[in-house]
Amino acid sequence: MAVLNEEQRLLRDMARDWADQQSPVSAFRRLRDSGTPGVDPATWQSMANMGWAGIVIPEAHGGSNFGYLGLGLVLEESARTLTASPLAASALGAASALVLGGNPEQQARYLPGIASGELIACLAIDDGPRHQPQSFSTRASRSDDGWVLHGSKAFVAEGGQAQLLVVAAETDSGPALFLVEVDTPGLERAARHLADARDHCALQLDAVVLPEAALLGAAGDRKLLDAVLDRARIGAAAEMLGMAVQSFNLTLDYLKTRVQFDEIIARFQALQHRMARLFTEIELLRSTVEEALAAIDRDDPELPQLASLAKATANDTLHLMSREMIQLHGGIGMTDEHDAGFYLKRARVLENSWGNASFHRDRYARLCGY
Amino acid sequence: MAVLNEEQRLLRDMARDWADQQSPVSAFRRLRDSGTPGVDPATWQSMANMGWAGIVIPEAHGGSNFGYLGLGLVLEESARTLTASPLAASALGAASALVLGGNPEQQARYLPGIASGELIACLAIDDGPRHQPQSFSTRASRSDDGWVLHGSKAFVAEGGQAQLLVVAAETDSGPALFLVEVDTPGLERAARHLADARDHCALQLDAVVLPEAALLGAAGDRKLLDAVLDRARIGAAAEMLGMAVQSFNLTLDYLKTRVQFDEIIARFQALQHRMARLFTEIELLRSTVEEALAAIDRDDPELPQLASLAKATANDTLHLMSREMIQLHGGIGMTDEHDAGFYLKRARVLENSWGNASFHRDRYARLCGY
Amino acid sequence: MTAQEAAPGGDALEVFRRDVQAWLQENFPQELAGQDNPLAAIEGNAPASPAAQAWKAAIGSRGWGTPTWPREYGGGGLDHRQAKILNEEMAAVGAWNPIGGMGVMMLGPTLLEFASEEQKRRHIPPICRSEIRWCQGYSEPGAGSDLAALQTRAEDCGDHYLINGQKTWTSGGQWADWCFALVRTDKQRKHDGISFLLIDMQSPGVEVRPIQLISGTSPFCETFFTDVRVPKENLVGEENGGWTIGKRLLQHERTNLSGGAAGRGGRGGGSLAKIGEYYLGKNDAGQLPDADLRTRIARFEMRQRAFRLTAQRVLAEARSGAPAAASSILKNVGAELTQERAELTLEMMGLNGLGWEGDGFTPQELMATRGWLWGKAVSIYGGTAEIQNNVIAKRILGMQGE
Amino acid sequence: MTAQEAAPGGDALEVFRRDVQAWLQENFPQELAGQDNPLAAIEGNAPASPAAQAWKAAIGSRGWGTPTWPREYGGGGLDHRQAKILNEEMAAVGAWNPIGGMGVMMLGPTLLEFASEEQKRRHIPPICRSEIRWCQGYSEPGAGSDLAALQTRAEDCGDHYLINGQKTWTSGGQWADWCFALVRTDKQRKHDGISFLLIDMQSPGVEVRPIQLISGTSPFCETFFTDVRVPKENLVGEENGGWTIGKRLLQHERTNLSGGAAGRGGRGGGSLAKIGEYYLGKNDAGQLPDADLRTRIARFEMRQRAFRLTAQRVLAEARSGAPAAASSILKNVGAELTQERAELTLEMMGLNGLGWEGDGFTPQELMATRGWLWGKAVSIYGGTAEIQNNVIAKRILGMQGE
Repeated sequence: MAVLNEEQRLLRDMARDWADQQSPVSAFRRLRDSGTPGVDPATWQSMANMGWAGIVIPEAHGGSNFGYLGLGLVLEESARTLTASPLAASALGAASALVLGGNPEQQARYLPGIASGELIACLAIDDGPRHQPQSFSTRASRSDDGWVLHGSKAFVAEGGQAQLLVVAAETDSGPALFLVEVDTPGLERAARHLADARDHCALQLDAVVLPEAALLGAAGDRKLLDAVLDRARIGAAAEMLGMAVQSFNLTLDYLKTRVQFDEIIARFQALQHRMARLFTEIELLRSTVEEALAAIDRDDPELPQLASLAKATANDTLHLMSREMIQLHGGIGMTDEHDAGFYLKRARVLENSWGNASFHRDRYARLCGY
Repeated sequence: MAVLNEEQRLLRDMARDWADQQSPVSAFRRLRDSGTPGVDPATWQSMANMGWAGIVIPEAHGGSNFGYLGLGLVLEESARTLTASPLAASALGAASALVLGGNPEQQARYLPGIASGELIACLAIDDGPRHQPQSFSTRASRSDDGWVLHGSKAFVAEGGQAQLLVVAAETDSGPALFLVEVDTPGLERAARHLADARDHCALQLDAVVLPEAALLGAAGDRKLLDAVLDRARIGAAAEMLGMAVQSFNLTLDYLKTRVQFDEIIARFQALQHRMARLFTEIELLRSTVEEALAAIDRDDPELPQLASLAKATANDTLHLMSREMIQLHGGIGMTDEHDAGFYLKRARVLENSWGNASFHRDRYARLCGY
Repeated sequence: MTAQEAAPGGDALEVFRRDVQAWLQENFPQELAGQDNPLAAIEGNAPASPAAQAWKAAIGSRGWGTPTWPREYGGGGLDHRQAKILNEEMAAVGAWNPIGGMGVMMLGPTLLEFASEEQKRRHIPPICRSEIRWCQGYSEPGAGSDLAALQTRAEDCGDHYLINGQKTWTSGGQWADWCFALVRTDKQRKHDGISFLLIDMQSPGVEVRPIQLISGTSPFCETFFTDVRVPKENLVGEENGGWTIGKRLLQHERTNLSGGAAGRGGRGGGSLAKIGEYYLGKNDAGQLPDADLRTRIARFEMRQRAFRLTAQRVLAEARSGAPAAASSILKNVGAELTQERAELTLEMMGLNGLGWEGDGFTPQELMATRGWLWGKAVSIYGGTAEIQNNVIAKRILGMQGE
Repeated sequence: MTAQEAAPGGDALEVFRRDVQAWLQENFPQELAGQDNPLAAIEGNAPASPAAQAWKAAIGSRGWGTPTWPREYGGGGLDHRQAKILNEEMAAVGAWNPIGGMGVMMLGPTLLEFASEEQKRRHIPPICRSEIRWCQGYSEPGAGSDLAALQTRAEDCGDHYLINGQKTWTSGGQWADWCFALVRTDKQRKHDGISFLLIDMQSPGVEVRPIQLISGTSPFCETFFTDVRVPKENLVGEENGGWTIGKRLLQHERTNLSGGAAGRGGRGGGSLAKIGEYYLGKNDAGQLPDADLRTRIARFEMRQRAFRLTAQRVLAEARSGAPAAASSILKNVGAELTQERAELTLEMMGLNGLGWEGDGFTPQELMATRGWLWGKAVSIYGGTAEIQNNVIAKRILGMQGE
């Protein structure tokens, strides 16, 4: 069970201040209005300067090896204000794939860049609009001195700004992860505009020829795939926790100022009890997220269950919270000039990433043997 | 869609007055305290005198052929005050089996007694504690001039007072229903005391020899079985509607009199909104029950869906209502001297009879082809 | 039964049916069959084709767009059975009723009940022909659920009022010719200081700004009134007596909204299970492979059916004179179903159901996203879900206390 | 960290552990190993075996039944790390703590904080040895959630109070030797007219009637006080100052209740999935054949895990000085889980899970019925779920207004 130590608390407070001051929601709004979804190099530079891109990367490769609980705190705080950055994709997702599955050459080649923020990398796993990692239609076949990939990927988060992709494909011996630089011949990217106005893209892989050195770990190593995915799931849950907290706080503030029937509506008991319930749900969510993050750091054999617990809880909680945020704001929350819609839209994108609640409940039950 | 005609409304009002005056909950309490669960011949005689035992039985056999919607109204009203009677078992369940599946001889032999209330009959379908009509472990084998039954039945409602049982058994050609008089050799009954303090019993069938004339309809006629079961399900839903209505009304009355914090607690908005929701659910339930009853009368091909809709809705609604009844009454509702516990206990017995909500949701989806 | 006996008997109805058939044959342009666009109310005015214009003119001049309204004010003068036949015959040839909007749904019935003879003769016939578009000037930034807190001021200037203030959520304000508005004519009293005014949107001093919603562009506006002159002949009912009129109009709105939800549920764009089959396939047992989702779809579809049965029951009971359950129930359950359906659809589509624009999405997927977001409003407008629950608790259940 | 450094170091703890082991070897009767009965609190006093009596006497005289209470009042005087070691070693040999009840959970901590030195010396040591059983005289028929509305009157008669009134839900009243009660010493003031009294249940004028619950016989009673004389030395704190003391005691109760739920969840009688497997079997995929039920079991078990993690986090944060989330949250979620678990169990057992008595049911099934019904109380006693939500909204979220 996770209790923050002094350093972790300092990191969280720093991230919180940074998000409030350097990356408030108004920054995301400007980005959205600018028409270049999801990319603000200056913000990412600022985050990288704080060392956040290297939190889970060994010191030998330029990181701080501070652990996933630490990175989770930063993800939570930066997502709280809807910071549009590749932190989850690059510093958590792709970095995890390299740390867990990379050989010394691969790590030495890519990790320092990821740690410094100069190299943006991301995961390209799902072939379709739903999370289905049991098998991939993207195929990798052996060639003379390496591999040839055919297929496509849908909705690669931060794929438009990435220079390195960690691509999942099916081989004869099972699933495998490949390091694919974006300028590799045969690879095409196309932007996909989702409701959250972030950077997503589709990939087309048309006879993409890769050297043997592009393979991460061994072909058919489902454990590696699962380990990487569980980290991505927990990272998304941490982001969702931050969003739920902020949605709750904005709603609470509104209820405390909005007057109807000559009364501050925070005094209406029906609303009080709904807020009490939401607060309770968010407290439960926090426990599952922090526990799952700590479980990565202590290499807990129950990590898969805890990852599914955190992601399913995050989905249910943020789903409810984002609906209640709109409803409790009334008309004003329906307008684009209010931030509520941003949280709602981003919530659903994360809910549908890395497995929805059904997926994770089913997985949890299977892992528990029923 | 069901709209009551004048005669149906008169019948309902009569049943309502009768229940309030002749069969209030205090009558059930006396019965419970008497230690002979579920049997009060005088009450049943009074109901039979009103003609309620013959509502769905043709006039030729002594009934009024008034239809299932009419019977449903009486079931609702009599269950509203927890009347302990074999109305659902005999006048709905067993009578339906004979009306739908009986040949002229069988009908002439049994229906007049059921219609007059002198003969109490009931259904004995499930072998175990859960509703599983897909197959039966009770077996019926052909003998020289009839059938031999082996097996057991669990929780036959009103089985202790019945003289005639409609027993489901598996034959070589599929399920079948048999008319078994309770004094048939090889049949043993044992009382089962459930929390609702009603009449339930278990049957043991040990080489019960029956003549050919004991078979209802044809062996393997699953449609007959389903049609009988759907009537029992809808009847249970009608009873549950009555219980939900009364639970709601008792709770509403309590909230309007209970004072805490110098305020009638009906004025607390959180309670108002919960009651508004419960009221809404009960209105929806009423629509599904009346529609399902009317669907029997008009021989609607969608009856199976509508039966599952009514029973699942009844289960969900009464489950919620019975929980809220206790919670909103606070401590007093936990005491045996208050009636709330009676409703809670009876609710769960009916929820677990003729298929729970999961069963009926699954069935509904299958009937709709998904 | 008495109402039926007073109306034309069975034979007369058959004659009427044949008249309708003949009239439709003559007046409904066959090329329009089935081309109704249910989203027109949200998406605003697409330019109508000549055929559509002709159809609108034909039905409008016959009064059959408002079939049960009195003939003297341009309505059809039909009874309910005739109106039903008209609906049936229109449906049979793929025709629909192009006469609608706030004038028909809300203002017309209200004017019929409260307006002066002169006001009826002036304002109702153009509504029956859909010549004049109306918008609703009710809500203000500080007066949402607490509508009676409205502050837009109408100052008595002898033969006219001078209007100053701001309205919001004026639906269709950017396209409207006229606005029916609640304004404050007495600052000292809350409910009893409100009047019901008809305002020409062309008047100097009226400014309209469309509101951008989370779902994109919208038919809603903010409307600003700066020293707008409104002749006193445009006051409906008594001065300071507008609250009663305004509330009655809201009842028409609520009935239409809940009926609308029932209708949407009815036509509903196919079953959710079909969408699920398309995106998830089926397993060997012929079921959706996601058992959790399958259960929730069944829950939804069963609840939707219970809702529709309730809507029908309420309608039938209202007709037969039995006590009707309240429209508040239908409003809330209808809103919940609309939103739940959208959430389930989106869940099945996965990230494809969150497409905003551009390549990679089917038109259905892009519409799913916008519809999902737009649908969040249905539990807010026309009285929030919370207000409906207050109404149920206080008016139906008597939980007010005292 | 500072607390740890002030306490005995690692070596001293190892010495302590060996002492505990030796002491248990000598004092815990091996035949009792694992025979703890968690339902004793509900079912009342079964006659204790000689071995159980010996074990209770031994641990009581050592003070280890109340390990962290001061030695001078009969406690163990241990720090938290030592208490943890004691727990571990007791668990290792199947021993448990027989010193409990309301005296330990609620009254003792309250007396330690508020009572006079004389009261502490008189009342705490018997609690540590479980010699005196206490019951709680708080609720009254008209004072449930609104506890401060209590009317039981304590009239000042010089050297004693004269008590008249009725208490309800006095848990264990029929077995109790003493009662700690809130009584009214000033009719004019609500909260400030309440005093905290210790009442000998043997006093003339005390009458106890057990309450029959929906689950059958119960440990709860109605207690009637008729001209009961209570010496003034039994007043804890100031006259009219009892509300503060009474509320603090309720905090101990709430902490114990939520901890209890976490504990119950923890030991919990095996997973729901196992019960499901027993009653429903498994399908070819090794899953429960009822997919809807399986989903709800997964939901339940995941929520239970989230709850346990939260209980641990709250405890750890409280220890490390970080802000702790409120006990109200744990109380509500714990109650919800207790009830949901019972409902799911019952659903899986079908009608077997509703057995009341007699043949045809396993003991587990009969216990499931009673436990299910009894469990309906956990969201009512110790502050209803509604009261906890009020507390969360007002104290934590600051939604009181003004």
